[in-house]
Amino acid sequence: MSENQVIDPVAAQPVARICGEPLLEIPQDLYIPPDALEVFLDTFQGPLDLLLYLIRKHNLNILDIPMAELTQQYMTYVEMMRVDQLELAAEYLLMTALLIEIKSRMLLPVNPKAETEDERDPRAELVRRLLEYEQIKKAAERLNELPQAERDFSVIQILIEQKAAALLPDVNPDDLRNAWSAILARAKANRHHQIKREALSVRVYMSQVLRDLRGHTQIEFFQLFPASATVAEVVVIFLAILELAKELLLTVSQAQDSGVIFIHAANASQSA
Amino acid sequence: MPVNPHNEATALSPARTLQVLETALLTTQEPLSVTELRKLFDNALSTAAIVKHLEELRQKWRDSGIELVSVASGWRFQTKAEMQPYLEKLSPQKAPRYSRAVMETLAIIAYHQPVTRGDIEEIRGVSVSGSILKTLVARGWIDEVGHRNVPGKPALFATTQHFLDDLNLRSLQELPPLEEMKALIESDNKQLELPLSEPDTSEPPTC
Amino acid sequence: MPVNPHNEATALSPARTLQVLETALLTTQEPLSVTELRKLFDNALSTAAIVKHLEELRQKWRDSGIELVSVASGWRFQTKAEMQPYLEKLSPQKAPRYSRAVMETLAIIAYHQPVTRGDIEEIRGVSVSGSILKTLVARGWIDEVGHRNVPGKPALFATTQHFLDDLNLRSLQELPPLEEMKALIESDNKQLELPLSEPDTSEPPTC
Repeated sequence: MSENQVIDPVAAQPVARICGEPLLEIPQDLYIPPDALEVFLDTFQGPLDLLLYLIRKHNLNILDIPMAELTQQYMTYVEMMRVDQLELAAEYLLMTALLIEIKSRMLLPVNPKAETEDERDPRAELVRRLLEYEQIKKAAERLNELPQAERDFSVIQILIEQKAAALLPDVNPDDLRNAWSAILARAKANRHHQIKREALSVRVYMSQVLRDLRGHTQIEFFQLFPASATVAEVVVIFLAILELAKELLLTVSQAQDSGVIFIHAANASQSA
Repeated sequence: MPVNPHNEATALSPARTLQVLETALLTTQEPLSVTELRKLFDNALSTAAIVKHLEELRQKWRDSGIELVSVASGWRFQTKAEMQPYLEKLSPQKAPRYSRAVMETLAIIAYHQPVTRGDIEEIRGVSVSGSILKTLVARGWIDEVGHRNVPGKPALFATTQHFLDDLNLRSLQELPPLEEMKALIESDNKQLELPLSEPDTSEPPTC
Repeated sequence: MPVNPHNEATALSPARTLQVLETALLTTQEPLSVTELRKLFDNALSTAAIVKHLEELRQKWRDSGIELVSVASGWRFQTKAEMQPYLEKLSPQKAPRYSRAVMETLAIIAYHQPVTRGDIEEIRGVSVSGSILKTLVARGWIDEVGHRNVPGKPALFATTQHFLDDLNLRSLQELPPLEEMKALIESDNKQLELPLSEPDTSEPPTC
């Protein structure tokens, strides 16, 4: 059996699931076939994760890895990764180097004067790191299973009447009236200030009509009148349309007598 | 008859329905419209049924410090005013206040919309800094509703639904009447005008 | 017995006390500590009395869609997990689900804090992108608590109180304990004998 066969993803049964992701092939060694590279990079967090997977799932003996061949293969895809995953490529490369170093040191007789564990068995440090990583990986999974605000539950926060959330300034309708009165008082004291004489209701509906028009180049005249509108409202909406037309904020058109009347946003075509 | 598995929501007991509605309303500060609330049950409940449940909820909460109210864009829970003295003990710092410039700008937009920045400047008699409008836009109280078709195509500003919600108003008609304004819709008043005259009622204008 | 006029709060009926507590807890997003809750009553109620009332409140809400819980920074109301499917119908945007990279980084910070970015990279065996840390800082789950006194003075990261709150934990001690891992190599070397025993044996493995 070829070591680096690429199994057809459609026909293949996943051999394992990693974080729910099906893994379609068993890597016999650390070589990752080019086609599967992206899947691999997504599936594994890095060389430690991959190595851990190989050891745990396939009882791979880190000492049995054919180092020379592996290095050759690694170099091939490191070349490919270099374009946008240079850092990650470097980390896999580093891992390869480390494995080679371990292997070469294992071949040497143990130094009887070695004092630290690391000197006696070059695998010790790598094993320590793998276990530490595995422990964190498990912890991360369990952490992710804890109920999480927003994802699994929501915090209750209802509105405090009279006080805007997050200490935003508070305004009540009377403040508005006072502000308006202040403007008027000042305008009167200063000079004959030009203040347009408009009925509020017409102004209100002018905004409403503009909002209705927003996003449309044109709208049918009757659509501007809600079915629930009272007679007075209909009159005011009509006045609002006339006023908007006068201010050139919209245009009114009718293709034929008694035909459909269209209202066009005046600036629909030019405005950004 | 088998229950349609895709319409499981119809199988909810009234108690469970109430529970879901209550929870949804307690988690959102923004008011929820009946249309939105219907989504909770995959639209399996009619508008009338939702409203009936909302009334029931309102009753349920009547004797608490919280009330269910209906505002312009829907329903929401809020604290009763009588709770305010207690709640203020929790956060002693007072909410900041908007500057007079911001308040006047807001008043002009509210009562005179839609207006351009030029209009506001004309009325206030001073220039309006961009930050004032930004403050109000950021608060979600005003937005651009179009552009006036004059050279420069200045943006037209109007108040939003959110503004009404925050001020607990159902519509702009509920703004404090500038005296005669009140008569606008229901009366056959002739050409109405904004109170250019000083409010001739009791209170003097405050500055 | 005369009521102390300066301690008006003591005159509150138990029902009213409960009402005030409930309102305060429903209105604040941040959990409220018992110390803060006592302020509602001008400290006229003892810690024990507040806790007793909180238990009563918890009971009151037991059968609803929300629950009163005690987390790191105090007490708060939150929705029960069973309500989540309904609530998700209202807001189509899903809550963030974090990648393995983010969760592993978080786990390292949670279990080994305070740690530098270098420490995290050492354990994960890959470089940690700035965006991962930014994601966690933005969520308010981690923050910088200082700098290690080595060249470059790298920032030290730790988890926040908010992290515990968001995970419904009262303290870091409530985090799931770190597990011991099975040995990685069939050792012919005594020193390397990491726990080779199967996890189902009664003896706890030691390192």
